[in-house]
Amino acid sequence: METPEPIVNFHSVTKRYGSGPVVLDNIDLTVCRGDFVTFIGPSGCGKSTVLKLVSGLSPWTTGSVSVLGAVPRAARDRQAFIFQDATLLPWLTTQKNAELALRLRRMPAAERTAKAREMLALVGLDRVREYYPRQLSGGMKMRVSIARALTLAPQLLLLDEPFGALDEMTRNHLNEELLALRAQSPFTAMFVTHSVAEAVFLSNRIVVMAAGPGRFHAEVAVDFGYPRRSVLRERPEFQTKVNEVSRLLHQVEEVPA
Amino acid sequence: METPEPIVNFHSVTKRYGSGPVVLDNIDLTVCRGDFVTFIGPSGCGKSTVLKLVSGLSPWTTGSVSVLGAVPRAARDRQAFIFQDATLLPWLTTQKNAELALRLRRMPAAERTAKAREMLALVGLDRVREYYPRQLSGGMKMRVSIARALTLAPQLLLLDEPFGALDEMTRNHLNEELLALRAQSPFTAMFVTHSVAEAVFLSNRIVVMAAGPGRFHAEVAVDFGYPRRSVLRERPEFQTKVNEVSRLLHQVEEVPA
Amino acid sequence: GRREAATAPAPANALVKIRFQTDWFPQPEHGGYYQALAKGYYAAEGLDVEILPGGPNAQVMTSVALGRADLGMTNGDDVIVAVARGVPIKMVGAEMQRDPQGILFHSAHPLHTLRDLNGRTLMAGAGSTWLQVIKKKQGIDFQLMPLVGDLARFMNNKEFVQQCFVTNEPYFARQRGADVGALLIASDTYEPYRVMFAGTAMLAKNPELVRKFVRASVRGWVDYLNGDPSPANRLIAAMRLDLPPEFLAYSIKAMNDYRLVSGDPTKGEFAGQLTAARLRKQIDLLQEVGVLDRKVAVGDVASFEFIPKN
Amino acid sequence: MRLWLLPVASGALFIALWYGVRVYSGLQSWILPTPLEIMEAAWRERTRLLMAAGNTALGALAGFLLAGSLGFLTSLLLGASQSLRASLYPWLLVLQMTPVIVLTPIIVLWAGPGLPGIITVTWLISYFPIVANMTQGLLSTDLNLVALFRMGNASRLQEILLLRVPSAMPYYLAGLRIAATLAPIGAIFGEYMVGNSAGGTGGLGFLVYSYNTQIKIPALFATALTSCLLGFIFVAAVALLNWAVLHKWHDSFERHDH
Amino acid sequence: MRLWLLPVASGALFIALWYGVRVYSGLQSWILPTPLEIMEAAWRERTRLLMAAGNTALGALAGFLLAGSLGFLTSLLLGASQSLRASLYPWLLVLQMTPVIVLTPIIVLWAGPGLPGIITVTWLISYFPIVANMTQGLLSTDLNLVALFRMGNASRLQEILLLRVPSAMPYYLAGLRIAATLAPIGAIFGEYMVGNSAGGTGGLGFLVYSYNTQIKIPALFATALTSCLLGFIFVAAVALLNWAVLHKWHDSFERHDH
Ligand SMILES: Nc1ncnc2c1ncn2[C@@H]1O[C@H](COP(=O)(O)OP(=O)(O)OP(=O)(O)O)[C@@H](O)[C@H]1O
Ligand SMILES: Nc1ncnc2c1ncn2[C@@H]1O[C@H](COP(=O)(O)OP(=O)(O)OP(=O)(O)O)[C@@H](O)[C@H]1O
Ligand SMILES: [Mg+2]
Ligand SMILES: [Mg+2]
Repeated sequence: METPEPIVNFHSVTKRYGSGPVVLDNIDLTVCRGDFVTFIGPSGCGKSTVLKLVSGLSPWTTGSVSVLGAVPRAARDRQAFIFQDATLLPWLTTQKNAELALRLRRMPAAERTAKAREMLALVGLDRVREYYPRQLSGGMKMRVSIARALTLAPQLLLLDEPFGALDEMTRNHLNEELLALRAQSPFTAMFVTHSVAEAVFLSNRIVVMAAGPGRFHAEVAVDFGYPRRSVLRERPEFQTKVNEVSRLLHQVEEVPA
Repeated sequence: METPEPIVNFHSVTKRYGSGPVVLDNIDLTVCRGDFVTFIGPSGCGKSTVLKLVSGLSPWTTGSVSVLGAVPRAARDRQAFIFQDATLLPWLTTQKNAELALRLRRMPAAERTAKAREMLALVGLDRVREYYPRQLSGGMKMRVSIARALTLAPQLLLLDEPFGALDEMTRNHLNEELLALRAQSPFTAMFVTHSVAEAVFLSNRIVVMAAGPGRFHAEVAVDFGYPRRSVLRERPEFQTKVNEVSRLLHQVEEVPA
Repeated sequence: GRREAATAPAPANALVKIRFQTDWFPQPEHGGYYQALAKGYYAAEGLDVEILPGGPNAQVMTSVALGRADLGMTNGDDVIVAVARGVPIKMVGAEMQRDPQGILFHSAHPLHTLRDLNGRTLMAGAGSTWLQVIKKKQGIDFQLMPLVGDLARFMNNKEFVQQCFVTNEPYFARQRGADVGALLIASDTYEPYRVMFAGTAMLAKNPELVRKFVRASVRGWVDYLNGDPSPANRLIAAMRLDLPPEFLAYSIKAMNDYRLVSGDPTKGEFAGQLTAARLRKQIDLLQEVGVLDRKVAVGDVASFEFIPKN
Repeated sequence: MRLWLLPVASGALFIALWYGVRVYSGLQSWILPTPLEIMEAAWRERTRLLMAAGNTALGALAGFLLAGSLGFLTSLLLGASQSLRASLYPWLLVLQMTPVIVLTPIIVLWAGPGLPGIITVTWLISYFPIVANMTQGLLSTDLNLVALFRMGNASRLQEILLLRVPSAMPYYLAGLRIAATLAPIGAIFGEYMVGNSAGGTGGLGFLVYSYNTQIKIPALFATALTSCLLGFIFVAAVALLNWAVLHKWHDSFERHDH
Repeated sequence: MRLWLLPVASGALFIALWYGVRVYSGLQSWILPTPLEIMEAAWRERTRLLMAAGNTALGALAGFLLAGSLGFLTSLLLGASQSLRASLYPWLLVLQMTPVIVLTPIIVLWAGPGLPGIITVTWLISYFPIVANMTQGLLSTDLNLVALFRMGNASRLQEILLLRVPSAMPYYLAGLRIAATLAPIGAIFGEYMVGNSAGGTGGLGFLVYSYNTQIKIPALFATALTSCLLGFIFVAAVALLNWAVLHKWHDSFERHDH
């Protein structure tokens, strides 16, 4: 086994938006190739902000961030980002929306149509390819967004609560598909979710974050090894891990009011 | 105990959007005063549509719908709707957004300010009252939307995945707060969620829906009685109920692809 | 409102208010009226005259017809056309025996008669009566460009010809070093007056005031052109900071040279005169080229009783 | 159905009001002709009006298309970069705010009198509303979608063509709608300023000039009416375009059902 | 910082081009004066230009405010109901598309010549872009937010004032920006059409006449320059308003950081 190659590095990073309060406080993080790192923590603790720093969509305030050996922006061609909102173009159909990322990469039309169809089928949207976003349900919109990102086969995939609007079955199914895709064409993932079970099922590392200001509270290694099948969820060591992460979460979360 | 008063009635309701396919097929439903009915089912099966019919935001195609003894629109003054999206006005601060529903009801400024503050505190947003929506995280936006609806103290509350974007702790906390509010000033609730545990914890009735076309697959009564405390979640009969609903869900969900 | 000012019986010694509407910003071509005002000729007739300066779209005839002004001045043709359209006004005296409209040309490409317009491009007011007359009556053919008010294109192009006031534009063109001439449009076949006119209501109710006004105005004109024009020029200059004194002098000289106000004494013309014969001829001509809606009699367009005797 | 009746009804009201004003205020036909008088004049002068309308339509259409396309392209430049915006916008404003009368000699000299000059004036008049609107539209793009494009490593051109342009369409179309009303009056104004004609045939601008001088007021109003009808054709064309571009996805086309 | 230099740099380029055209094309100062000649003329005529600019500013400001406020109110009516829109919009278009020259006699008659007439003309010219834009804005409101208001049992008035008006602000402000450039030239045009010189001094429109007949072309361009400067004040005021209204929440104010 090779030594893992670090592809995302945060060194003493702090972040504030404009002149607002500190949102991320003194963060250190190394994500290695092949990692599936999940960030979990209370609403507003800065999970989306971490992903925005990695993607270069938002600048950090102090410290340093490097991604795939470069400044974050320079690594975008090897990244894909599933945003917390679906961010579909309202004037494009489902099919065209799913093709968008490939279109931006100038893939020939026929090829990208096929690729987008494939991913739309994966997320179960083959029947609404000609619908406009305003004709889709909330979960369907989110699935279009997921399909769009998956067409890219990126080296680094950023996922911000991609499955939050989906029912458990679809969610589990997509979890498994995601891991299957990763086995086919390996990518590194930085993942945000509120579901501890999902985090445990998908990741090899879970970062539990605390709020006010946002910081890393603890990291949990999940060493079940890939590939993982749905039966894993039934196994007692899975539940043990879930409990461990939940306990950590309870430590950081002060219930409001 | 009085005979329960029916306040929402669907009789053989079908729904299609424009000339599209059938989205809800032959639905019959009676919701009685004090019910907490949860709709659960695969993404795109028509849960949001059911709530839209009750609120009168969308017309049904055949059959009949009556709400609080009237056509749906006429009952809006006694309803509140938490949409699947936060739908905040981008030009208003958190505080002003939370006040909006009361402002539409022409409540005097001082009173509504106090009420909105109270609800913002409940959802843990007291520190961002002066933020604009674009400065909030996804979960924070959703919580503003929840606070806004709760200021109204409605007779009938429609909730479309209100807690989907929240972490488990906040979610559980808000679940309990919701029940507490309901104990104070009783309301009937129609609730959509993808979390079976949440459904079981909150509801006295759970409707499991199937897709293609959307229809009611089964109904489960949850007779734990209110008030319910968080310890309920630890009890074995809770888990039994969760398992029962999950099993029903597995029946209806055909995994895509 | 405003109408009563002219019709109310004047108390003894009090001056009767008269509003007089001109067709343009104050300029030497209005000099006679300002002279009459400055030298007290109106006051001497018992009139308190207010000269309402015009401007673009001054709507002189409309103003008078609606009683917003008591009298006004404009081109004689226009009054005839307006009367034929039913506008209730009448000429009451001539301001100028000939309208000062002319055509400005570069001496390098001169116009000796209107016939020389054949085949050239003329910038002029589209729809002007005189255009119809020379086109239809004299068979002259030319390209027409609407008159906007700029002389830049004229200055830039030696073949350009442009409608002007002979009393006005030539001065400025020469000032800028151009060698130009101006051909008066009025000729034997077509001789429009420049006239004073009043509303028919005013004529019916208060002919005496009209008589006094015309008399004093003609007196003012004669004095302006033959005597010392400075009283009027001072009034004009106060409202027209842009006009140099030399221009005022030029304009007065041009009015004298072309005998616009006094007319040709050998033909029996004099300041203020309107003759039925010339108006008849004018009406016939307009009728012939088709700009009149209906037949009008000389008596419909003018009243000769106010013209001061020479 | 009923919606078609409303303008007719309000039109009837408007005409009644018109007659009322005429009668009550004692105005006469040389100030405010009645609709009937205008229709009579329109009928009398129909051949001249039609010919003139044809001429004007040509200038208006060419000027409008020029404004629509150049306005679009200019906005792309302005929307593309803040530097270009800072460099060009002030000079566009200068162009827009310089009274046409001052430019008339230059226009005639460079574009030529007659149709080319008329087209230039029409363009000058209807160009800026398009630029102002489209530029605002390009800048108003949803920043979440911009972030999506940034993440997709979209080129500046892709961001503009695939994202900003479609999302600016409602603004562009509102600008086109303004331009559609300005084009015919712009052409008339252009004829007024830089038109020429062999001996008196020209567009509606010529007729306006000559009817005005000749105090043919009903005919003047008939000319105005013709210009309005011409304008309606332009506006209708833009409305159709608006529908075609937006109805499938934009919120200004309210779904009956959502 | 650098952003302020750009228009200056492009201005220098523009002026160089201008000189180039003058020299290369052999034009003379009565067609295209050089910037220097214009500045000289502006300095020479400074008192008159200033006084005239003052007069014009008055007409322009009054007309602009009238257009801004009436345009706002009209759009509320049009945005409020489809029936009102169907009834009124066609007649607004007629008003907009009737050449001002045709209305001039009526304007002079009803509003009076001089300032009132000038204000009316300015209003007529700058009114419609505001109405067209604001109406489009009112109709473009996010339908999800409309649903929120429907659920809140909002009255029609609340829906308009609390929802549609704020969300139409970017459109309204784009309309105001267009109107801001139109107001000064509208006032000049108004002076040109219905001005008089009561009181002895006129506005810039009067100077245009005067300089034109007197062939003072550099002074004419200096007048145009003055009109542009006046226009810039209007545009700057609107830009300020735009900033004040939108910067906190609207996506056209790009956050450096999101
Ligand atoms: N405005 C619309 N026009 C046309 N079709 C629509 C519209 N809204 C929803 N639909 C269709 O109706 C079906 C049900 O949508 P609905 O939003 O009710 O689903 P849902 O159960 O709420 O799903 P989710 O869990 O993803 O929110 C979907 O197939 C969707 O495509
Ligand atoms: N554009 C912005 N301007 C100012 N503050 C912001 C901005 N975006 C986020 N914040 C603040 O930063 C903090 C973290 O936000 P972030 O979106 O990273 O939270 P999160 O962990 O993703 O929460 P959630 O689970 O609710 O999505 C919040 O307090 C939020 O108010
Ligand atoms: Mg987030
Ligand atoms: Mg839904």
